[in-house]
Amino acid sequence: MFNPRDIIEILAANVRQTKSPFGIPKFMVNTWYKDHSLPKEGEYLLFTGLMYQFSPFIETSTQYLEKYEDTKTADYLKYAKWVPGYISGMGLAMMTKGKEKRKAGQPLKNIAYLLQKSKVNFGYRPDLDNYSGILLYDMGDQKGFVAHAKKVAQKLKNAGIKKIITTDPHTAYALKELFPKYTGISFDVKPYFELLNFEPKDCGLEVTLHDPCFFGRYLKASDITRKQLSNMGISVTNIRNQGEFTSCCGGPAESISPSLSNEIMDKRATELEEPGKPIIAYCPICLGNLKKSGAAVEDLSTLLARHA
Amino acid sequence: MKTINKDKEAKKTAMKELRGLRKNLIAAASSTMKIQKKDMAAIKTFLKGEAATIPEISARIDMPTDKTLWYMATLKKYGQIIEGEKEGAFFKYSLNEPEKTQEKAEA
Amino acid sequence: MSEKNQNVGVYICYCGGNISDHVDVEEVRNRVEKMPGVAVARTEMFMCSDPGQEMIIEDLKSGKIDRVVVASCAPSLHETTFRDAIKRAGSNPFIYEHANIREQVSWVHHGDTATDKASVLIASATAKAKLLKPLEPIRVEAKKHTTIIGGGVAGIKTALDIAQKGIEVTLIEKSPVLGGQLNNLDRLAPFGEKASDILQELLDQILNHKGITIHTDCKIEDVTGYVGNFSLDIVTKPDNNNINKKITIDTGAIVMATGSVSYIPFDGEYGFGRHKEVITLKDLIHILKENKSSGTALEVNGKRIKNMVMIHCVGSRQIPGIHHPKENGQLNEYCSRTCCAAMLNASNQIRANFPETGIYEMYRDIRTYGRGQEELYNQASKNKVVFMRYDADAQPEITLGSSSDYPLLVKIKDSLTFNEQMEVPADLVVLATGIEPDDVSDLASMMKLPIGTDKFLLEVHPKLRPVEFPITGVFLAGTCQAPMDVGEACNAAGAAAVKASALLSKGYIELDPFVAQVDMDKCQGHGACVEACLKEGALELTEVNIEGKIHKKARVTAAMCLGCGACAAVCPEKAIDINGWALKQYEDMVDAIVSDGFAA
Amino acid sequence: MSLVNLDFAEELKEYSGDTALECFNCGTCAAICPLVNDNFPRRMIRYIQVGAREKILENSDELWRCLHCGLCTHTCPREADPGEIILGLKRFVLANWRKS
Amino acid sequence: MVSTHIKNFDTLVVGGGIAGLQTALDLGDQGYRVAVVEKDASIGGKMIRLSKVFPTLDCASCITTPKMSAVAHHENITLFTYCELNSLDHDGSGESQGIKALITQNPRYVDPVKCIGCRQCEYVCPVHIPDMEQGGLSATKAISIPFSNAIPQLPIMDIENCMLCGQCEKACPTNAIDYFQKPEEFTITAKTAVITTGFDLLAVKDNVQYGNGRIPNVIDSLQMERLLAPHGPYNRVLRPSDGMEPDSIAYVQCAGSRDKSMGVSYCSRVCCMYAIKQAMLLSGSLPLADIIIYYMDIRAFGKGYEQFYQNAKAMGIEFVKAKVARIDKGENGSAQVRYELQDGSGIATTDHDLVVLSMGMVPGWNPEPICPVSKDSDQFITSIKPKISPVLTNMDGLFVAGAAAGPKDIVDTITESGSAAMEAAKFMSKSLMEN
Repeated sequence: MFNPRDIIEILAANVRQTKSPFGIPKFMVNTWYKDHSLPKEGEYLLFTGLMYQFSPFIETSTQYLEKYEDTKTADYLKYAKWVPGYISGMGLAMMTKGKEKRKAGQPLKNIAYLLQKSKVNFGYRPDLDNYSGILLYDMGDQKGFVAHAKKVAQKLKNAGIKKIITTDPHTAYALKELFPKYTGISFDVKPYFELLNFEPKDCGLEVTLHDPCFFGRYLKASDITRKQLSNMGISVTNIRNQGEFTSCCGGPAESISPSLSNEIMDKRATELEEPGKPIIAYCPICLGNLKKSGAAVEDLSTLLARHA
Repeated sequence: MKTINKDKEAKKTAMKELRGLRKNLIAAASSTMKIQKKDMAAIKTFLKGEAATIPEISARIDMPTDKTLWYMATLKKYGQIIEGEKEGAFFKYSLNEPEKTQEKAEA
Repeated sequence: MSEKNQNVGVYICYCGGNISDHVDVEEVRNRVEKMPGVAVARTEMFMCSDPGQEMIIEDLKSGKIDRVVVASCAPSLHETTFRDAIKRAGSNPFIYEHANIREQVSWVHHGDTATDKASVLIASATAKAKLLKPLEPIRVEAKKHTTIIGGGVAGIKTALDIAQKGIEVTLIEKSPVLGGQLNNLDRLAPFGEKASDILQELLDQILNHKGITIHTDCKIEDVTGYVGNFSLDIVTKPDNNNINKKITIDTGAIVMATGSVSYIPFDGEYGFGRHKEVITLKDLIHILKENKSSGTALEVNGKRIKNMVMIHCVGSRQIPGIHHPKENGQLNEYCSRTCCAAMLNASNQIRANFPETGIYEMYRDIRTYGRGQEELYNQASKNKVVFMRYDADAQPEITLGSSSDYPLLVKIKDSLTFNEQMEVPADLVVLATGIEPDDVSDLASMMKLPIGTDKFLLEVHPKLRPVEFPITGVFLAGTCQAPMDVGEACNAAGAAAVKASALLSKGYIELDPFVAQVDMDKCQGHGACVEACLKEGALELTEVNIEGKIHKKARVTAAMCLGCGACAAVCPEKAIDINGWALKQYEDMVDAIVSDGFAA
Repeated sequence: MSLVNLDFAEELKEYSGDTALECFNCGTCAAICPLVNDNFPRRMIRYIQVGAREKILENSDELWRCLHCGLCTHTCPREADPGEIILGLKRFVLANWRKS
Repeated sequence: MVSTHIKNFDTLVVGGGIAGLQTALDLGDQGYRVAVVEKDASIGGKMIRLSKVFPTLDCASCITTPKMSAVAHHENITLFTYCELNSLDHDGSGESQGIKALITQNPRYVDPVKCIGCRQCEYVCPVHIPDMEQGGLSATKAISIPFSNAIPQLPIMDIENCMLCGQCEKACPTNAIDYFQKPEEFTITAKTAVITTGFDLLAVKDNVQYGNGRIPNVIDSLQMERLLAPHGPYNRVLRPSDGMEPDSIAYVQCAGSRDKSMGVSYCSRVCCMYAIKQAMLLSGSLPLADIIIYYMDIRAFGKGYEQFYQNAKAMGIEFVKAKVARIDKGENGSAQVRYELQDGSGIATTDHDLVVLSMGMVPGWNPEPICPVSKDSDQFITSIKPKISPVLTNMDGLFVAGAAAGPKDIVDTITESGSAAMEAAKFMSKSLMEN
């Protein structure tokens, strides 16, 4: 386990300096929309919170950290925060393969496609799409989170945004629950799958759904995904830990203790693999983490886009 | 005599009607009954040779242990099977021979 | 008594394994079948169930049998059940004999011994049954009047219930006031009603009820008589002229509602009596009731309390070897049932009104079992009461504190904090003292009422006859039986009242006819029986005019006769005998027991 | 021997919800936690209840093993919200670090 | 089908469990005419389905059957079993504020007058169905008498599972089978009514933490009562997955009680004691087995209960203070319980051959929309005077007793039933005086 104090201070410094926990400048990360012509305006604003975009970088950094966990080198981490975020982040960005980066953007492209197909009136503005700050909140850096969240929220408010579509559970939770509480600014926040609207269909498939903690438990949205899937004739296996009782994938532990994260991940992956059906996740962290375990897992948006 | 026949006829028709009404239930019950009959026969046939425990019977006739126990409890209740000695943590069961009539059942 | 062979039916119960696990019931049946006089012998899983009873009824109706022996559990449980069944068959209920092969056999013997003993007991019962004769119950007039002893909430409620059914009631209270322990309470757990309001509502009703006579400040001198016709002598306290008034109350039934007292800690128990800061829950409730505190902290004797420690289970749930018995050797092993809710209730009141007073509750188990009580516990947590848990063998210790702010320091091995030793500075310690029954041993011995090992009055059976004593016509209600809260005591009062009302509603009572009977031909008027008689007034010598000559003959007052047989034992002429328990029956029973044939 | 101290719960109010004393120490949170195979988080909650401030600071690293999966809060019989309590402790500890 | 069939009584008792039986007896003994309406095919309620009862360890049948029998034969009491209560309200017609109840007699498909209870129909019936009287652990037939000491001794035909093969009709010696029986409605009017509708257990299948009923050998406490009872499904204690005699048995207390997240926030009051009782009975029948009770607080508050608890401890039954957080499927048919070791030494997972869940108690009957009597937030019937008379409801002339007014053990239920009978009797003598 790394010293949490060191990790938090690095994250906090990164967010302060680069608005990104990993110190990676946004322009290097948020590229998925470039091949598409997405409207800028709409009833809803599509807000990714950059979570899907970050996932390959998280993976790289974790691989890096894993090597040093519980070694003497781990202690040097505390000096890392003095290295400007841009420099360390760029380094991280460069260590990450371009193919991985492109793959990470795919779910977002799918989501945009699904929303368009459902005739949802939405726009996308890369300038307004920022990291939500959720990791700072989870780590207990309340002040850092609030300072960052206020900036993000204010920018949205200034742009006249009222309704927001989110793509991942962490950003959804931040915007829906935390922003009103800590920034005083509220939006009408909906996860993308709530707005999908397709003709009923019979795909005759069965999948195992891994509900992310924040969608399954905090936001109680797991019924919505099941309804969407059942509408397409995709049945969901009944596993022990699902919905409000879903089990953590271990993902968020990566930065503090990769070994703990791996342990939890393997346990969860075994559970998910038991019914022997394709595994579907709908959170970039879960997706990345479960993939790392070697499980055959894909994103909900990918599955839906294939069959919609 | 004639009225009796007439009553019989009426009853027959009424029963036919009732069977029509409950067609689905009757079909389901019949198939359940057939499976039960077969399963219980399998248990009893196996026990003709020897007394055995639930896991032994299950393994031999390829039936889940909980289901075997359920049948065994039932057969015992209706006097067709008796419980014998314990072997390890399990009891042995054998046929109640000569199979007594069900008067004895569940005293 | 006719010696002709009767046709006895013997019915042997499996008692669902209670008997058959140890007694080979079918083997017993085989043996019984061969016994002389036995017409049929049958077995059943539960003889007391309807199919079992039907079996007996059918055999009686068909004329196969005319005497019945049931071999099952203790007769105290089901004798009446089977008598009623025989009545339903149109036969006399007293042609019935019971063999106890559960409590006296299967619960204490195993294997062949059990089977043998069961056979012998049934043989003996059969021998006795052959000599049973039809009897008629003794009918006595019953006075439509009930006397309630104890004027606490249970007594008042019983009195009201019975009186409202149109039966006259006398209520006797030893203290000058009614209300009992309710007078010592304030807000009642868990809903917060004021004890004084509850009492007032009851008093308004009872004082205005014409059918209820109340005697306070009085003592019971004597209780005589029998069901339907009891007599109580009471003496009031000396009045202004220093005269004790004596009153005799004739009554049909008696309800014991003598209540309870609060446990008083022994000197030094948790520092009680040594430190003035250690008080009991009763004291605390008194303080809350007076409510002399102003401001944001509870004040006791003018001192603001900052940290109070409340210790549960003081004088309750005591364990031999761990707790000190009282001087009389008594150890209160029972749970006092009401203290947990009462403590939490007090804590909530204090935390709500005096936020500056911190509270630590040290408990063994929190027993908020009743409706609304768990919420009380939850609320205490919301009110920031800190709970600490101790084991019975590691009780909290009260020591002197080092600061003047906190005169005491309470040490506890807290199992909620991973068994760490913790210290809580305190300026008040409250002991949750439990409930003890009020001492009514004199009354109990006067009336021959049973007392349990816990010193509470003992009912016949907690489920079959929960508000009755073995002495017909005497009932019990409220905390003289066991710890109860107000609602539970009122329920018990209702249950006792319903039994008393049912008993007295007919105006007469039927008693079992197992009483002494005199053979007038044989009686020579020796009077030995009268000398031996244990129950005053049950036997007397009277002069009888037979063909112009005056003879002395013994006469039995059936309603008073205990059926003990002391008279039968001393009569030189064998002129007196007990119905249903005649000497010849004993002889035959003994013969049956000693004859070798019936065991294997 | 540790001395209890009610003031700590007050101090914590600044950082978190005020539910620690609602916990009745059943241990469900500790046993249900998929992340930490230890008496966590009840140990921390109990330390708040008895005001063992130093013990929390001594063992503070443990707090960051919690990922806020929320299962403890979801299964808490008393609705004491252990997840939120731990988050509050993180804030408290971080503030302490930053002060030092 | 509207029926004008009206039956008149002094008191209507709704529910024929121990509370209803005691209430009926206490009223009948005072000369009141009582109707007992019971939804099940037999009276006796939960109590007749139990093994032995605490703290005296009397067998439940020994206490219940004589009361059942006494009620059945009482000259003032009439039983209506297998009946649905459709409505219960004040009788608006006329001056009196009496009680009027609309009731449906469900068809047994057996003529109650002709049937002699010989069970020939049951023996010949070829269809086996799970016997819910035995917790589903063994089978009964599609036509059967519910259990051996049922009152009345009348079989019920389960038409959902009947093949209409006609075998029962052929076997019946008295021509009592009637395939065409229809529900019959009737009305009961009375001066008073007593609600004694008892309780149900929360369903294991609704409890996610304890495996939704899908983990083998995790059973509820009423199923354990059947395993211990003389007429039990196996006539001994075996684990349901494979008939093994269990060597290690665990009790999980507060399974759905004192826990809003799992069921109900109140205490179910009887579970501590029945778990201790069952543990004692188990250690009698399986002397070598390890028996562990996982508990939060042991609530042995009644007369003789604490001593009972201490005896159990002395007998070697293990008490572990912990709330079991979850149960998982273990190896070889075992069930694995997971709990915190409260001494601070971490988390334990322990395998047991059989796990008994002391499931929470919920009301057996919901008055809505049948009867306008109020319920509390706990869903049990409101007692308007919990101190002076806990049996009073907000409906004039309507009283409540037993577990219908909150979880309650048998001792307290019997006492409360006497109290309800007293209040009903008083109510009737009061109205008698007023008229």
